[in-house]
Amino acid sequence: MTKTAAPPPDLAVTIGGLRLRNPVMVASGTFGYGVEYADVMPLAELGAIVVKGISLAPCAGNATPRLVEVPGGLVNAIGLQNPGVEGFIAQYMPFLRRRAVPVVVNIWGRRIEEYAEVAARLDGVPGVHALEVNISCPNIKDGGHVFGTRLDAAAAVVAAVRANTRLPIMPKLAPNVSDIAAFAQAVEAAGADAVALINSYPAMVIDVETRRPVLANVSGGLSGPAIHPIAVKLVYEAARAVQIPVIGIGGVSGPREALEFLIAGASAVQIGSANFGDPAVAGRVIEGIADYMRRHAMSSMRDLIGSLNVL
Amino acid sequence: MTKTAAPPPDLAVTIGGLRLRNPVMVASGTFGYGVEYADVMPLAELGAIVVKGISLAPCAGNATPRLVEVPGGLVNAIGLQNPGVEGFIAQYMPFLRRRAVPVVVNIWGRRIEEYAEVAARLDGVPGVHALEVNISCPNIKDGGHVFGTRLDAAAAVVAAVRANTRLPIMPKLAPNVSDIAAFAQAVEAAGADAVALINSYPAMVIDVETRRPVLANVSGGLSGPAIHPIAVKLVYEAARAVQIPVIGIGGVSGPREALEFLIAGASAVQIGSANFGDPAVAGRVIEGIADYMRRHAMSSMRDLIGSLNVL
Amino acid sequence: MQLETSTVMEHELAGGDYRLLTLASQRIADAVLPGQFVSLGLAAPADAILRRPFSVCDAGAGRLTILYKPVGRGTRAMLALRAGDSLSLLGPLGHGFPMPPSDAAQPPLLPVLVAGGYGVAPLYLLARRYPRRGLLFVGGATGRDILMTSAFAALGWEVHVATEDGSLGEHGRVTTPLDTWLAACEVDAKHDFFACGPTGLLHAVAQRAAAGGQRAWVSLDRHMGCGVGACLACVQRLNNDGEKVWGRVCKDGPVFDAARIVWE
Amino acid sequence: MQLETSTVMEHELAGGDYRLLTLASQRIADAVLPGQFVSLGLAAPADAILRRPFSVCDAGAGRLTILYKPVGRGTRAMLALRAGDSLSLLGPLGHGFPMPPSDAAQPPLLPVLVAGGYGVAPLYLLARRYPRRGLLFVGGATGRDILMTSAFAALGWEVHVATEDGSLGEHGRVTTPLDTWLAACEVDAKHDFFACGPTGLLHAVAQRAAAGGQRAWVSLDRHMGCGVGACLACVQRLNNDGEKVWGRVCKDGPVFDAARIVWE
Ligand SMILES: Cc1cc2nc3c(=O)[nH]c(=O)nc-3n(C[C@H](O)[C@H](O)[C@H](O)COP(=O)(O)OP(=O)(O)OC[C@H]3O[C@@H](n4cnc5c(N)ncnc54)[C@H](O)[C@@H]3O)c2cc1C
Ligand SMILES: Cc1cc2nc3c(=O)[nH]c(=O)nc-3n(C[C@H](O)[C@H](O)[C@H](O)COP(=O)(O)OP(=O)(O)OC[C@H]3O[C@@H](n4cnc5c(N)ncnc54)[C@H](O)[C@@H]3O)c2cc1C
Ligand SMILES: Cc1cc2nc3c(=O)[nH]c(=O)nc-3n(C[C@H](O)[C@H](O)[C@H](O)COP(=O)(O)O)c2cc1C
Ligand SMILES: Cc1cc2nc3c(=O)[nH]c(=O)nc-3n(C[C@H](O)[C@H](O)[C@H](O)COP(=O)(O)O)c2cc1C
Ligand code: FES
Ligand code: FES
Repeated sequence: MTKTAAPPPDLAVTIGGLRLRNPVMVASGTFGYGVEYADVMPLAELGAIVVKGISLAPCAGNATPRLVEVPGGLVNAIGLQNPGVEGFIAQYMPFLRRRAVPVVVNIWGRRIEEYAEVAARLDGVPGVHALEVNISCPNIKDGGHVFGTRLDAAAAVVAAVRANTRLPIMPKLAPNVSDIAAFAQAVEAAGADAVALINSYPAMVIDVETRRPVLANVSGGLSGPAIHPIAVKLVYEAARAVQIPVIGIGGVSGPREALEFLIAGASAVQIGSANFGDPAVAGRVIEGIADYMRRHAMSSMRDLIGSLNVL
Repeated sequence: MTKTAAPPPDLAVTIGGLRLRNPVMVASGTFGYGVEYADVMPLAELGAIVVKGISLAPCAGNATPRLVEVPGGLVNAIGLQNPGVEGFIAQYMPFLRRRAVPVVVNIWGRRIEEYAEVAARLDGVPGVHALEVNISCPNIKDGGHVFGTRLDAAAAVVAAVRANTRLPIMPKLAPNVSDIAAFAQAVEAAGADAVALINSYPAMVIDVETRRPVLANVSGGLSGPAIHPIAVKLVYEAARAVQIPVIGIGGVSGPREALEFLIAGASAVQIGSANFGDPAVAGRVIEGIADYMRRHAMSSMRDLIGSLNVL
Repeated sequence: MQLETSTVMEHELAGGDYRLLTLASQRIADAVLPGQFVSLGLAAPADAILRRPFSVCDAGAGRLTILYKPVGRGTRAMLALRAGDSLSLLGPLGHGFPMPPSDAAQPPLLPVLVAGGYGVAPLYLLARRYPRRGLLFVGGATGRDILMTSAFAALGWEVHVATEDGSLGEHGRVTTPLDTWLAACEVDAKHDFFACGPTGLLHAVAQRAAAGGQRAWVSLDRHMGCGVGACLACVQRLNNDGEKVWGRVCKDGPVFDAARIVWE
Repeated sequence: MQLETSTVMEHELAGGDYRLLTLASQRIADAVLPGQFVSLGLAAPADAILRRPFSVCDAGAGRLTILYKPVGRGTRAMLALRAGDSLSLLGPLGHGFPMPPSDAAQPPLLPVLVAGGYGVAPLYLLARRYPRRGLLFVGGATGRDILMTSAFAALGWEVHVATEDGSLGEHGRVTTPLDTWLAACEVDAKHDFFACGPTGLLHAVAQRAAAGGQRAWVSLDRHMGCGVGACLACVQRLNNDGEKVWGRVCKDGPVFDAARIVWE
């Protein structure tokens, strides 16, 4: 099927001024800090790596159990365990800087000032290429998620981060809202360079024999193939509502789901839970997108992004 | 495991004054008008049947394709095709009246007055036991869904229906809201006798080869096991927020998922998509709940409903 | 309509990629009529929600056979079925081909069957039960898509084959030998068409029937949800005395009078 | 850590419900150390997201064996694996038991292994490679849960069995024969404990080690997400010089110095 004569398709995309060699990133919380999977998924092949959510102070996260498998997905309540921004820079940036991979740092806070401060500390740190602003974690009691479900709060967090960094910033939106377009527009207006969606979906699993929640945190976030058709709809709506690039997340486990996001209007995608099942999935997705472009005689991502034909 | 000496558990529940022999209903749109499945799932064994959504005038529904299977679920955009309230009464009520099964009529409209008028026409129709008020269908362009994602509109629909019927009414809530408790409380205050949730979740599937939406309606609603952990969380939150009974819907495909809803606080459950895979699933679920109650020495549904132990 | 737990009795290659799957059935096998279908509840893949519909190709004496082609997740998973495996069987479903009463005063018209690919499946049961022998026109992309022709011949039916690549029978679509035969028919010859296959084939048969003033019965293939008329996923536009209405392919069909179908 | 596509070589009953699954492995089999584990990527069930972790029971010469018990969806689906089937293998994962250098001046202390159920798996690889023979105490609910004892005996290890129903060996928990043996030891006898099994067993070994001033290495079993240290699902509270910290069972373990574990 491959037209051998045609030049190889160019998979590069630019997100908020940051050039990625391809549109496939690994999602926050599912790929650690890169070092954990580097043996089997060469980091330099990734579009970017988004590291686990970082807060100002170290955070111990939730009690265990923290993760449970459900049909077609996972429900997790890790609780954003992390070594804090200084710990992160000291422990992981030396390794990441030596890899030819753009590093996107996912940041979160319990108060707006915390987001602002984490952003400030990361600004100018060599090797940090962009900030993903997590306003949508379903697993911390205070803060986090509430920012993602209130328009004013979402905009305020983004504005505060914007004021404290020159790095490209991409807020990560909560899926459990009625009007995703409004949230995408609000963060665009507040200075976001791109918008990423979706985070895992608030969910709960009960052990019927013990009549207790399976997760120590009672509820958690659903991720994986189960949420993919929901994410496609939200990405489609967000992409129509804003000018800035949209990053599609949710249930990508092969080239097909990534292509759905791109065709729906995403400029890039992230792979989360699927890394656990196949640590080399990102490579497969990148290769699959290239194959698809060759088969469909597409030379650049412009031919693919937003190419949905409605009618 | 069964304690043979103990009397059989009593599965009866009362929903808004309506006594059901067990808490297992079949969900609107997935069991037709009962006649289609009656050969293989004796209607008299069901807690209740909820018929396909009925509007004032006949409705042709959407173009095809209307349904697509995704991993762990279905995305449908039937578009509420139905023969209208008078057609329904004439064509299907004679059959249903002869069956010893409570009939819940799912109603919808494009304007509040339509809901009110359908409710009025059904009030007093022999054999109609309750109305489920669909304010959450993701598949009609105007009306429907918007009522389910705006607090004031949701309350207004319920109040209008309340004013036009003596039947128990149960609004069916949309899942894609940030604060389900507020919606449950709003419809309770507006006169609802119970609250049912969730409807299918707005979703989209793209055929990457043609770069077209698979469904003629572009988007549809995701149902099935994929949405179950989301539904459990929402049911848990709604049940804590209101005094009226809650009916849990979403991804029930066996006794375990039904038990999760009941333990989370639902007084009854509905089975939707799973009927397609196993037309006798409702019988299996009823039997499974009874078995569970025997194993756990529970004599009535009071022992089970809301029995979640959150430390 | 019955729901049975059924056991695989035989599973064999039928030519090309197609397989013949024979199931033990206590009641459905005896009840099924030509053109009706069954739906299989498969255990794998675990994340499949829907049953899969298949025309009944042969049935009787507690056995029921389907002819299938592996095309997707469900049918590919079926390849692993072995004798003794059990699966859930729902049927008979839908309305099949109209069968003339065998004791009618008038002999039935000459039956002309037109099939593409696995479209031979329901037509084989029809041929087995039809009170009069007739002709089968069968087409496919290649010779690998031409199935069961010797079984029809063994019943005494006249078989005409066409393939698009010319690897078997006439070169071309099934309409090539059909049109040749129609041209040779007497002008006022009466016959009944029965067709099953891709929409293009059904439409072509409907056009020829309409042109010749004959009746044609076509079996539609639509993606289904419930298979029993409950979900309204499988609908097809029909003419109802001038008015356009939806017909449920699973319940009101899958066989329809071709004259009623709104071809789009 | 490597990711391989591996082929099933043998799959056999190991006693009780347990199975021994031997896989062809180009690189992981040669790299794995006692107490490390691998994770299997299974094709079925189709809706399973996670890989499944298993201790390596034996390894070498391009072959790697795991001992498993079918307990849930994944392990039950594994029962269908046949020689020639392929699956994805990730490993070696985690940190195993500390092994004394075979050329050390000092001979290692007497190794005392304590196992429950499939806990014998990593201990067998340890026994095969340990520079000194020792004892195995193995317990289970019934005789059906006592596995591989003759394999340990064949290596020259002394095996003590206990079952809770008394159907094999001593009646009681594995601590019954262990305590008898400990009581008979000289007061200042030194040995090293290596344990794998249910948490209660590990805790009991840890208590005895602490009481006797011995070291104990225990292998924890936690539900895992990634298995490589990336997701933080599998964490265990550890003492870190008085401070409590999380250890990742998959990456920092699964084998830990028992003295570091915060038993809850
Ligand atoms: C009445 C009837 C009789 C039939 N008889 C036979 C028979 O005798 N023999 C036989 O081999 N087959 C028969 N079929 C077809 C058979 O049911 C399908 O081939 C089978 O269901 C495919 O299942 P799958 O899981 O293998 O494919 P799937 O993976 O489900 O799908 C196969 C293809 O269809 C597409 N698809 C799936 N759902 C939709 C949708 N809603 N809209 C559009 N495209 C969709 C997929 O993208 C894919 O390309 C019959 C169908 C009907 C309705
Ligand atoms: C390091 C390590 C080594 C192991 N070595 C072996 C070995 O050598 N042999 C062996 O047989 N097994 C071993 N196991 C255990 C093995 O991994 C499990 O038995 C297997 O993963 C079960 O998979 P399943 O799909 O069959 O069960 P599942 O269906 O996934 O689950 C089995 C049971 O665990 C429960 N469960 C699932 N997820 C969670 C969760 N997050 N929290 C709480 N409960 C949960 C389920 O409800 C169910 O009761 C090891 C585990 C680890 C971590
Ligand atoms: C175990 C786990 C941990 C996660 N941690 C974070 C996190 O720290 N910050 C964040 O923004 N998202 C986090 N996520 C969400 C993912 O980045 C992603 O948005 C979500 O899993 C949906 O993608 P998927 O379906 O591909 O997994 C986490 C997800 C999982 C499964
Ligand atoms: C094909 C189909 C048609 C449906 N039609 C209706 C409807 O007419 N009215 C309604 O309120 N819900 C309708 N629903 C939603 C279901 O009643 C139910 O809320 C949803 O499917 C979630 O339950 P499930 O996961 O068990 O399927 C429909 C669902 C499906 C799959
Ligand atoms: S498939 Fe459900 S009505 Fe035809
Ligand atoms: S399982 Fe992911 S960190 Fe251990």
